Amino acid sequence: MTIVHDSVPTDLVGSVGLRGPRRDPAPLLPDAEPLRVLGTRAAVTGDPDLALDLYSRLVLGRRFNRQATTLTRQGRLAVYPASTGQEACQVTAAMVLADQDWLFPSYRDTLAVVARGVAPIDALTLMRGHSHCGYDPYEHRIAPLATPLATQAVHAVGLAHAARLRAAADPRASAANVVALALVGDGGTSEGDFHEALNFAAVLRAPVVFLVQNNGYAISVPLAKQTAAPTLAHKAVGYGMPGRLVDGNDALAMHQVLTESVAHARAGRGPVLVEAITYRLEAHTNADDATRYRSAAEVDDWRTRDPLTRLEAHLRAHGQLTDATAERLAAQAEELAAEIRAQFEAAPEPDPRSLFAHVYATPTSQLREQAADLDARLALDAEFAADNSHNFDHTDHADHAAEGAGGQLDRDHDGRGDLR
Amino acid sequence: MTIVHDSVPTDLVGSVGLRGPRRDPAPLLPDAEPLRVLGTRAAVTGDPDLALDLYSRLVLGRRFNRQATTLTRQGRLAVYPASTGQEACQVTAAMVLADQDWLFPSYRDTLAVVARGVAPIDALTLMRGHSHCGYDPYEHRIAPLATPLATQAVHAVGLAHAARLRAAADPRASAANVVALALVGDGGTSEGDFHEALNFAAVLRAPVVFLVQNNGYAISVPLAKQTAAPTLAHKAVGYGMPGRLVDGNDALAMHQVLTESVAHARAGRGPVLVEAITYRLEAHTNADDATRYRSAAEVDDWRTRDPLTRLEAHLRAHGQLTDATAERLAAQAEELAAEIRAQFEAAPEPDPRSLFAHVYATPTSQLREQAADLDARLALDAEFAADNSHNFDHTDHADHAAEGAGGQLDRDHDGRGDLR
Amino acid sequence: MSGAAAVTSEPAGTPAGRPVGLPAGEPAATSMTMVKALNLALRDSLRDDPTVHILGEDVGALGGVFRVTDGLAAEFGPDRCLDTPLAEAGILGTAIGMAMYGLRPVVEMQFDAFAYPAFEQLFSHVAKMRNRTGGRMALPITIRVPYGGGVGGVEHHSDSSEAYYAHTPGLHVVTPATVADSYGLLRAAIASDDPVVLCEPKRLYWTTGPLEETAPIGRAVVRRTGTSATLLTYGPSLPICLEAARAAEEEGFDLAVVDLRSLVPFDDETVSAAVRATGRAIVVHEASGFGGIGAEIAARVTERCFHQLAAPVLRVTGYDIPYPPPMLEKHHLPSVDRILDAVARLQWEQ
Amino acid sequence: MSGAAAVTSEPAGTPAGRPVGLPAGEPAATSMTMVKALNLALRDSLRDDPTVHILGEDVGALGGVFRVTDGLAAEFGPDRCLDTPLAEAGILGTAIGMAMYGLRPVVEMQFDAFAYPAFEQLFSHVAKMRNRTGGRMALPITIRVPYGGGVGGVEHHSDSSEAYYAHTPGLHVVTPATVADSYGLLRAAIASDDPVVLCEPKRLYWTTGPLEETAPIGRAVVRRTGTSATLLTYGPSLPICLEAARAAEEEGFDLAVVDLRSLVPFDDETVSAAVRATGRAIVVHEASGFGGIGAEIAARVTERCFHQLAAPVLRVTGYDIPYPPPMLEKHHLPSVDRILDAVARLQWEQ
Ligand SMILES: Cc1ncc(C[n+]2csc(CCOP(=O)(O)OP(=O)(O)O)c2C)c(N)n1
Ligand SMILES: Cc1ncc(C[n+]2csc(CCOP(=O)(O)OP(=O)(O)O)c2C)c(N)n1
Ligand SMILES: [Mg+2]
Ligand SMILES: [Mg+2]
Repeated sequence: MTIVHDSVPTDLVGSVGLRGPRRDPAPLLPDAEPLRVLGTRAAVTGDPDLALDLYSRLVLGRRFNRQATTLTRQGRLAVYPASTGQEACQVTAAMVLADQDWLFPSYRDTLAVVARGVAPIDALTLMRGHSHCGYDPYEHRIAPLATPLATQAVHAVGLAHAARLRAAADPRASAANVVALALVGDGGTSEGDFHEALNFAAVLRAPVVFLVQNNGYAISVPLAKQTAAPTLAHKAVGYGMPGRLVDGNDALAMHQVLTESVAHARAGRGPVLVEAITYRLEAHTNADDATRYRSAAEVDDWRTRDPLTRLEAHLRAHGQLTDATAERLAAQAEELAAEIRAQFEAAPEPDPRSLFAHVYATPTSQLREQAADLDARLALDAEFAADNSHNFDHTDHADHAAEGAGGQLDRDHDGRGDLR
Repeated sequence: MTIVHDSVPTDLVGSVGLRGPRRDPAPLLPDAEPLRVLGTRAAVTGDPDLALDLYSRLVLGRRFNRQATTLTRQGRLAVYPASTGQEACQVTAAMVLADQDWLFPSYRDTLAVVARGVAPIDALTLMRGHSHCGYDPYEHRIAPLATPLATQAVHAVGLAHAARLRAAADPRASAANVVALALVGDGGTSEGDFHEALNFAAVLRAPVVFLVQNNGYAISVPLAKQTAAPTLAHKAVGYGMPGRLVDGNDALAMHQVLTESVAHARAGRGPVLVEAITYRLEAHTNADDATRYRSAAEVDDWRTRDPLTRLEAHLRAHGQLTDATAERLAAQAEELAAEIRAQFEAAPEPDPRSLFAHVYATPTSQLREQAADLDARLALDAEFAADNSHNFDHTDHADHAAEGAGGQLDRDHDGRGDLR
Repeated sequence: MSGAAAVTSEPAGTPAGRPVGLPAGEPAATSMTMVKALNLALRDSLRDDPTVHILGEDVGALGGVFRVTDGLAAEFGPDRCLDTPLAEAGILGTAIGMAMYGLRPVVEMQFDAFAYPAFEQLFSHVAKMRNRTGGRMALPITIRVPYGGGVGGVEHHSDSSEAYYAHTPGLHVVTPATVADSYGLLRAAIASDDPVVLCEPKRLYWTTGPLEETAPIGRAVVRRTGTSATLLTYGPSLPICLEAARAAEEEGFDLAVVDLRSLVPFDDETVSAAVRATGRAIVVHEASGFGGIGAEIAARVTERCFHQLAAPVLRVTGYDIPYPPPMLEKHHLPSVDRILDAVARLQWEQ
Repeated sequence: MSGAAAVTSEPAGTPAGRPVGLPAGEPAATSMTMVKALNLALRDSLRDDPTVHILGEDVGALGGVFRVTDGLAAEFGPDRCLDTPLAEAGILGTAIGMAMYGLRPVVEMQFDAFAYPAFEQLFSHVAKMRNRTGGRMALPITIRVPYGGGVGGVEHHSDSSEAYYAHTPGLHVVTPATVADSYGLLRAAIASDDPVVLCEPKRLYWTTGPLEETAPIGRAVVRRTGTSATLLTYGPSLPICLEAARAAEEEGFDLAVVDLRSLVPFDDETVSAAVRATGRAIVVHEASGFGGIGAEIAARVTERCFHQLAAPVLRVTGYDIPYPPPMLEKHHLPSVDRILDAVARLQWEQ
């Protein structure tokens, strides 16, 4: 069995020629309105356990965002792009994936990474400035957080394609039916890589779900300057995949659409593009000053659509959330926050010798020379530090270069470059 | 008056939020069938002069393609990517533009360049291997033929945007209402630059017409491996611009759709994406062996839809083409071919000293040193050639490097790299 | 000839003679940050030349992530300072089209590593257009690239990419190390009829200094004379080299320091003279050493000054590794100690 | 640990001991073109290792525009040799994802200049992934880039882009100059657990030679010994250097010629020894000289061999201009005459 032959959609109604569309575009177009479950009958008839489960994850997620933001103020994180307000997207993205599936997060998606099981300290290693990726991608089946926008969407296609190839080569392999979920922002959809990813996925019929968290802004740039499309979900038709539009602040709707999309991909029916309409309630990162580009009124308006309060209101209205449960959840959230703080206390410094260890499988002779140079320098520094341990007044040339770096973290943050 | 404020489409029905699509997608979607005029009532009731004019241009265009292909066989062109079979696209692309408009051709569009008034020898300078762009872009308002695929589509957006900016700054300027027409192939639509060009154009509401000549192949790769979209024109909706589908081998239909699209752009209503369904009857270039990837039967099938024979049949059927006219056109075509051959006979060799003249406005000191080095070498060569003019047997080291190059042009062409 | 062509071939508006960028009355030597100086250079260019247009990500209301375009959209309107969609090839490609029509676009790449998506447009068009068209079509585009490390940026925010630019014929590549030069070089870049990549050392963005004159593209400047050996450096490493020179005094070495400013065109005259004067030289830069611009400098200095050299030209550069995470970057960056070590290795005991 | 991870960390299939790529019975020294040798290397790799997958533009039915993948889709099926959509970042990004899942993708970039759209994926991910993940995620990707001129290619078809790759830590960069090495280096690249950029000299595609062994990544080879001076070169310029060495004999010079083969890792040992043996050296390559790899070679050779050098290391390279049109390329390319001129400038009359 070959995958590539398989990739020509069975619903093609003709080949290139003068016969018009090769497939009917209608089923690919998103609904006119974003899917909502909260406030509809479906919310009432749906599984109450799921709703409560989602709510508890939102509570933890919110607390995670708050703790991380606090850590930036303490200078313990170099930077943190909070997903506050987008927790419904983050936690459902992690929930709907099976164990063998892969998540391709972007730099704002630390919470999704934690929700899939990575220890907070490891998920935040990048933001700490400690090392580039603090977790083992293979242990959790999560690619490193991607900073260059939309690049990870292409990787998701390649991985999903490879999984199909390997499953085809050995149908009994446990790797069968892997789905990749790629997270992209509304701004990221403008990058060429986004386009190439969607096109490759559709042509290869790769099992990928592209979830665009449309939070209305790319740093300061509002959606209206990013695209003139009816919706971002409408882009799907241009690739021949279905586009779905969903209320990203409705955890029940998010869960439903992502579950359906993952099932679609897993069934071999090709990729799906999901646009979740949401809002980032905090600034772009702690280094950003959001008042420069949006009004307090706009933010306040979106606070009324906070995914937590909406789900909480629903649960309370239907007697599915008692004060006791709410208190228990709040306590769990505090535990999580305390655990994060403890992990930060205990976290070791990075070892400078690691700089040369993983450039190649085996260091080149040039790197060995350079590593030796650094080793010698470190040894000298250690000696010097020992000699001077009682004297804090000395001029340590070797530390000079670090001053700039360390210095930055303490300064006023507006205009520090939003280092994400 | 500012352009950028102006760029938010007036038909937006809301801003980002939970209010669903910001504009109605329906008018952006292409028709289900490619527009055809030939064989419909419109062809009969249309302007017979236009039809005959189009036909005469097709005849000249076809002869141009044939002559250029012959020049490759004689080694007088390094390479030629023929547009044989696509002449209806090529000549209408040039025809529908006003004097102030700009054409952004891709490497297969030499014919469109000639149709807009560039002397054949200048349009073919690139393919001769003489110099990179043989015409003055400002004289003809034609960008250099672009080889890196889809890159020129972005330039078209920038130029059209700049023209609007300058017209806004000085409304009486003659530069007002410039339209840019960018030519892209079906393969080129997969590049990230295509995506970015369409998005920028739509967001800036730039007056650009993107014409995709879908000839079914990107070198050897058929459309079905290039995209899974219903049609390429469906991509338009994802950018918020109208998509149009047209029979690219129907010159009347091409003329109509491009005229309408240019008018749309010129009126300030933003960009348009046009997909013309056509076929390249020859190999990708003279260096290509098309039998490796498509059948003779397929090519023969498309010969029955040749844009020339279709328009000729229509004209003959309605008594609009007499034998006398046909003979006159054939004679004109032979004149064109003879003129091209004469231009090639008379064309001078390039001057090696030009290599350093146009790297910067003023050569750097480094380039002046290098130019002096080459000058000295050329002087020595000239001396040496004079001394040895009676002796063809000498070993001229300086010419060694050229052997490889010259040699390539004479060899069997299959697999020579399709140097486009 | 169209109107556009005429504009392109007109001499570019060069900065006028008045005290640059300062409100009337302010003393000419007012000290300001590099960010502010760059901002003033943009403002003065927008004011002096109506064909100047800024475009990039977040350059409008936000004023850029480093605030270099602060206030410009408000003052000159969104047409002159345009927030684009998030796509670097789109930004640079659009700038190319604008330049074709006679404008002078100034493009901001948000960070070094985010310029990479624009490399095809840069290498295949920006660098080559004048040459491709036999001199008929110039692209007077300025590409501003905040570069280098030392600011605690996470991965992809601290690359030193100048060698890629400098190896590409058709581009000018300049990099200021002082506030004065940041103003001067940016104005000169915008006024140039050639495309110029302005590599802005982000670790020096918040250094302060006086604003004086324009800086010519193509001229290095001797920042410190000396007799023992010559440090050749640029951009973010200049302050380190000056500090190393001061520290070396204690050890009895008198180091000259040359600030290259312009990588392309390269100022062979100034550099060779400075190296000949001491007979020893060290190139210092942040970028990885292998295939870095320091190699070019060492090679060409050696070609030109071979018999005046008492020791090989040494290099103190970033290691040949991906840029490290913030907590480790101090080990990677050239430091005073590493420079002093190199000085010690300059074969004094021959 | 997932299955994918296990596969990634398994030792790569190294070429087996049998006569490489030849049908049983054929003599081992059969002469063939470089295109054919590369084709055989791919075929043998596909056959020996089920995780090897080829992807690129036109690599399927057409067999690539240079026919390097001829017959592979037919023999191994479209899954193993995939015609992709026309988008280089998409191709390389997809290969990254495939490598993450334990495959060994071999990517064909159709021409040098058409690799530029993939530079963000290359610089920010391919080169860095192992480092970013603390060694946990390797990307054993081979990137084949036909490069250089001399084949009459129109603009954008003759760039020499090796310096961009070589300056990017995390990539290996190799380039064969002989048919034997083309087979050996491609097999070694595919077997490597690191990403390897294989720069294939297109002007040598149709040269013929015997097919022998595998070539190790990281080792230069002395192609000709000599006593007067050492030519350091690689890829497309090796035949010119060998011819120059023969021509120099007439003028009384005995030139050594070193074929670097591997730009990264660089074989300092072989190169320094060869230069010390003669005391004079010239680097020859097609790429523009400024910031080219020749600068690195000149700089590091000088650092290591300073006191054995009787003259500065000279460079014979392409000029600092965009690659010329076919009718003029002979003037740009290093030629025997230009090399002999450089030899004459090696200060013989000290
Ligand atoms: C290729 C690239 N260009 C620019 C940046 C700088 N940058 C980081 S985040 C960001 C905005 C992203 O917006 P969006 O995709 O909407 O995601 P959000 O921040 O809203 O989650 C920008 C421009 C980058 N990381 N990568
Ligand atoms: C960026 C880039 N990648 C690859 C190529 C090599 N190439 C030249 S033409 C071609 C196929 C183009 O197909 P299409 O866009 O359909 O145009 P057509 O040849 O059919 O006119 C390819 C792959 C190129 N010129 N530019
Ligand atoms: Mg966003
Ligand atoms: Mg095509």
